[in-house]
Amino acid sequence: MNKTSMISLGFLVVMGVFPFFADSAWLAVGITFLVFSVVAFSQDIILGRAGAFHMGHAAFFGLGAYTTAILNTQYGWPILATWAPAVIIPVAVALITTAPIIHLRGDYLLVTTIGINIIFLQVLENNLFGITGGPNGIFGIDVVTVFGFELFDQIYMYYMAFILLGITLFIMRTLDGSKFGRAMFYINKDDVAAQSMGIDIRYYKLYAFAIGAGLAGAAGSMFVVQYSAVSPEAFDVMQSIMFFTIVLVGGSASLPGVLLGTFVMFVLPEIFREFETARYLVFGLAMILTMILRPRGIWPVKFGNIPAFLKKGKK
Amino acid sequence: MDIFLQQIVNGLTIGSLYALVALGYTMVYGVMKLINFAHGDLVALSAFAGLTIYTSIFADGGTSIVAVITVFMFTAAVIAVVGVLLERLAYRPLRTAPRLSAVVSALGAGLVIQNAIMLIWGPNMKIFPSHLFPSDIYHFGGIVITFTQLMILIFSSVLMIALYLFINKTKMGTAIRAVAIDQDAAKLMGINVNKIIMIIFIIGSGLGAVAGLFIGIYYRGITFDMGWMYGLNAFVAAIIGGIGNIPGAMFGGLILGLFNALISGYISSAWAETFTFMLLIVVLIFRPTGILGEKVAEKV
Amino acid sequence: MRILPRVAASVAVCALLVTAGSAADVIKIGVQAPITGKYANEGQSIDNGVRLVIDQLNAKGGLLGKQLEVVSCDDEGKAQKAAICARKLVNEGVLAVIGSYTSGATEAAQTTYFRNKTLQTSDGTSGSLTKQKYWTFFRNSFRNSDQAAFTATYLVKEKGYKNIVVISDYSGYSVDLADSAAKSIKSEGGNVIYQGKIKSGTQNFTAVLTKIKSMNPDAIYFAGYYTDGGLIRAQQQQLGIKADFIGGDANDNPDFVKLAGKSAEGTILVNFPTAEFLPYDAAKIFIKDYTAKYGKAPSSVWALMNVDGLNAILHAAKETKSLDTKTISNYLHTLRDFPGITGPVSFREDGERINTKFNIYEIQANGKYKIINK
Amino acid sequence: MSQYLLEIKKVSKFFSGLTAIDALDLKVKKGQIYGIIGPNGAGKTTLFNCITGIYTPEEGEILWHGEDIKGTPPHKIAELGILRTFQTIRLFAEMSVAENIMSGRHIKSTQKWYNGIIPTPAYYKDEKYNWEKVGKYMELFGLSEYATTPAGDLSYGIQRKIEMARALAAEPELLILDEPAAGLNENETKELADIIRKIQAMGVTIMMIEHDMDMVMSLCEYMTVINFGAWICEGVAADVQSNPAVIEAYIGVDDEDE
Repeated sequence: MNKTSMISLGFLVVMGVFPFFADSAWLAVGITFLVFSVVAFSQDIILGRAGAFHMGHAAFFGLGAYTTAILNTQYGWPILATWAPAVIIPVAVALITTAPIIHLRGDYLLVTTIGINIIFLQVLENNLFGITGGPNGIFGIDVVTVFGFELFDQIYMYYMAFILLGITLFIMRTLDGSKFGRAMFYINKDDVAAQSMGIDIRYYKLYAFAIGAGLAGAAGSMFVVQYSAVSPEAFDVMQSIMFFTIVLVGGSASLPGVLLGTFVMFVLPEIFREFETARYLVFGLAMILTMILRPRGIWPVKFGNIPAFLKKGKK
Repeated sequence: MDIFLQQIVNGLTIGSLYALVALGYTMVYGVMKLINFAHGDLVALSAFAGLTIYTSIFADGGTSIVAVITVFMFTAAVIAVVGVLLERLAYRPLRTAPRLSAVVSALGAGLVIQNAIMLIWGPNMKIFPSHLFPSDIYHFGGIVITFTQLMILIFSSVLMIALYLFINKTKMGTAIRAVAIDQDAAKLMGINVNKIIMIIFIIGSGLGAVAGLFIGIYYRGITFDMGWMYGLNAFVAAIIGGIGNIPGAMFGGLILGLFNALISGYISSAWAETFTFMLLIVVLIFRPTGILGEKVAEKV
Repeated sequence: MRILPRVAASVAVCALLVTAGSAADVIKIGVQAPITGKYANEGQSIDNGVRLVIDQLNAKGGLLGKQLEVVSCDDEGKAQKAAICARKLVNEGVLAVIGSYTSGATEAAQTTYFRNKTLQTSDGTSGSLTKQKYWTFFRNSFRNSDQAAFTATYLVKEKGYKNIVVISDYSGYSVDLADSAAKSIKSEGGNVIYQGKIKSGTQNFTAVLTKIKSMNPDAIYFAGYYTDGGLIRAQQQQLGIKADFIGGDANDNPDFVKLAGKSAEGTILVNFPTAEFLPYDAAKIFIKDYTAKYGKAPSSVWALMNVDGLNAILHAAKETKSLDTKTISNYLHTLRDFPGITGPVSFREDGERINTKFNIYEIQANGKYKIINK
Repeated sequence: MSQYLLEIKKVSKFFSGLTAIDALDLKVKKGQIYGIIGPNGAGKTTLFNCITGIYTPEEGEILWHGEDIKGTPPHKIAELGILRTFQTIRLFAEMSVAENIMSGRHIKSTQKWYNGIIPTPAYYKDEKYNWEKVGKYMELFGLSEYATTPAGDLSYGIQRKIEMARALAAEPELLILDEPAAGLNENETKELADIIRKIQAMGVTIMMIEHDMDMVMSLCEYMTVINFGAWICEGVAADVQSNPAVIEAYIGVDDEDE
């Protein structure tokens, strides 16, 4: 059992028993935390692992949300049936939209991914094909129904989000222990060396975008059921910036770091509601300070994720 | 035809504002390779600060050339100081850190400025007095141009030409260009890099302040979060022109302003941003470093 | 791994503290309003208004022997934030929610309130708000279609405009009002030569206005909010477009005049009677108390509408001696001519307020309104 | 089928008007240690970059087993069996030594596209097999004790070894070394020469750029001298050393330098 699995397991245990101690308000905070952790991890695959400066992640998150919302309200699909398309469509869109720009370096990629996000928003606001509900979004989304039984209570929502996080952590673990995850790191650390070792940069960056978009889409689908409503501004660039920041403040590619980042950015504000107005001011200051004091994030990643039989000699 | 020319005038006006803001981005990027995400918010701050300076100095609501010049000078000075502080506190400690750390710090600084504006001036829209500039309107054939528009066009052209001359014809300008090309080498040649970066921030913030005031005077309604929109457009303009390149930023700003006006006028204003980013992507596919940007080969 | 038990323990303690804190015996009233953001003016007025009413009621001994508490949630006028607010307020266990200001934010929250049997009253004017016929929802203002019909009659019959341009932004309210207006204008025999949308907050509307200039319209009807309306009016004048400017109800805000500057003169606004024109005693007293407490008058009539909605709900609870939302709702559906600040309050079976009147104002050179309807 | 492993035919590469490589010819036989020498700026590294696909030459052919590979992207070149090291060491500095060497196993891994998400028995087997290979290469280069150490924390000499181990882990047919002895002390250089011979003994063909003439002359069986991107002469060590053109090329440059 490696460190990633250990931290994930510990975290899953804590989150698994959380509902037994929480009232409905705290349960809602818990759901938010679970859903946004999944999005943060998916952003981390692209930004923290593959090293692609991606600042448009809210688009993929929103695409999943809207897929579920549209299929449910316009075409009468049950929520469960929308889960597969809510993953597949963001993956497809991510591949199509990033393929022409994936070769762009650093800041150029960053700006064009902001562009993807903004174009997505305009599509929603302009009600393209008349199915997105324009700026108001879509209301009255069903709850999940299993065998005719409506899972309306929040506790079901919580455990569905919990299972999604479990799946996400499992995927991250698999990825970290595969040539795919390693290839992303190699590209991130030195792309010239990586390609000289036979790594197809384009393929693995797109691979990262595909997994990231798929997971974000799944989280979006959860998000929309939780609030039974969805509208464009939940997926604006500010949201993408938040996801981007979570990863870097917490620590790129660091599991506990990303969880910590999510907690600081999404859960603390829920708890300290009195600071509502000054909240972003405090955030901004915290972002600057964190970067100055810990440029690699609060809990930076430690490499050396190798099988035990290779570890010998000094540290 | 008149309608087309009118759209060109509209586009050039907003384009010059973009260009002024874009210069701030491009100068900082050229020297520090950092997207100064807080720059747009500085522009917003300047509009608010300018309004407060105006109302506190000229409480009677009178207007004169003296009043306008005073407001511009004062505001530009204040914003330049804020810009320098920004660099000192949020960017300088990160000059050797990973690049993304500085990006996050810049995003954080933007949030701080934006929300400081909200806390100081409140979340509601603030409104510039309408009499700051004369409300004269000039007719050229079928084209209409207001005094404010004319001032924006003239003033920003003068500033841009002055900046161009400063960068290319003075010793200080040469030093700036040297630092942009190679900081270490410039240091070895005895150039004080910190001082150059400070000057960059003074000029960039000052130009942003002028743009912010013009936005306030021209559109009158200012909101604490408006900086983001101008910032993003200006930044895209800088990239289209070739980031790090001063004529590129001017050119990019004007191109983007015109492009926006024509798209809004002839296709749909609802899709303006979509077209903006499509333009950006197309430019980057064919010219990966922007229209006037130089090709950079990486040493392997 | 040693930190885990500690984390679990602290989570548990936090949870217990929170549960303990929320058990007190008070009636909670929710406010869902844009307290920050573009419509902060209006949102704060609604929040202030509700708090004033509740404070006054608490001073008189509360409702059914219990004290009341106001829980506010800022939806920033955004639908998604509204949905989150709805969840929060429901979790707080509120009896009723006042708000929100915009139709979009109201509609986004509606379903959640309905599913959780929480009453809601809003000044939103979109037709779609009462389409679902949720028994929990009460509109305290009027429908867009009513205003649109009134406006169309004025434009076509009274002023005799031939060619009319209709502009809206992308919000639900605005699109609904613009569509209704265009329909009514056509049915009155008028001619809508162009119906366009602007992006709210863009500031620069010259592109679309230049396009309109080439069409030579008699009148421009703007169905959006004052923050854009004032600028459109100003830029229309700058471009030398001669047409008259008629603004829908959401343009009725003091900032409209400030934004438009000198161009404001001659602008025509259609709205429900604004606060200072309300002839009722209840209105005068309320505005006096409000001004005394907050140092300024409510920013518009919308806050007053919402206060009327709140008062109707409180009245119903008192009359029925019940805190059961279904009972209160049944009572409200048959409520007739409850004396409100904005006039008599009566609700239809679908939660629609009935019998509202409109005024037409022309803005004078000094920025003051002049009623010009008959 | 060509009798040569790698053939460079009339290859030219220009950078905005400047000629970096000028109609260069050279032929590498299987099993050789082949040296490329020439003064600084002669275009040696550019040649390597052309072979490994980082640059595409404007003219000429690069034949690998008789087939033109000009314009093939770098990662495909690696798959063909041509691996390289860099003049300025390019390791994944923050990652452990073992992970660095594992990157060499990338092209040998048999994992399917879905194995990044879903583990299968074949995936676990493949992982285990490749890590064991990494273990072997670490042993071969005496790096086992640094398995978990970040590569960037180690000394220059060790980093050179890691870079070679990484390239060798990909089981190349042709190993291209760009100044492998640069920055090494005398002992380390000697050790390096031994390693290179060991690699040759494993059946790997080697091409190297090197300024350490003793090392080149003792190791390389055949060599080509280039200057200003153009062919000067070629042959075995003794021939090259006595060639007047070579001496002139080096002395000419010395003048400019000093």
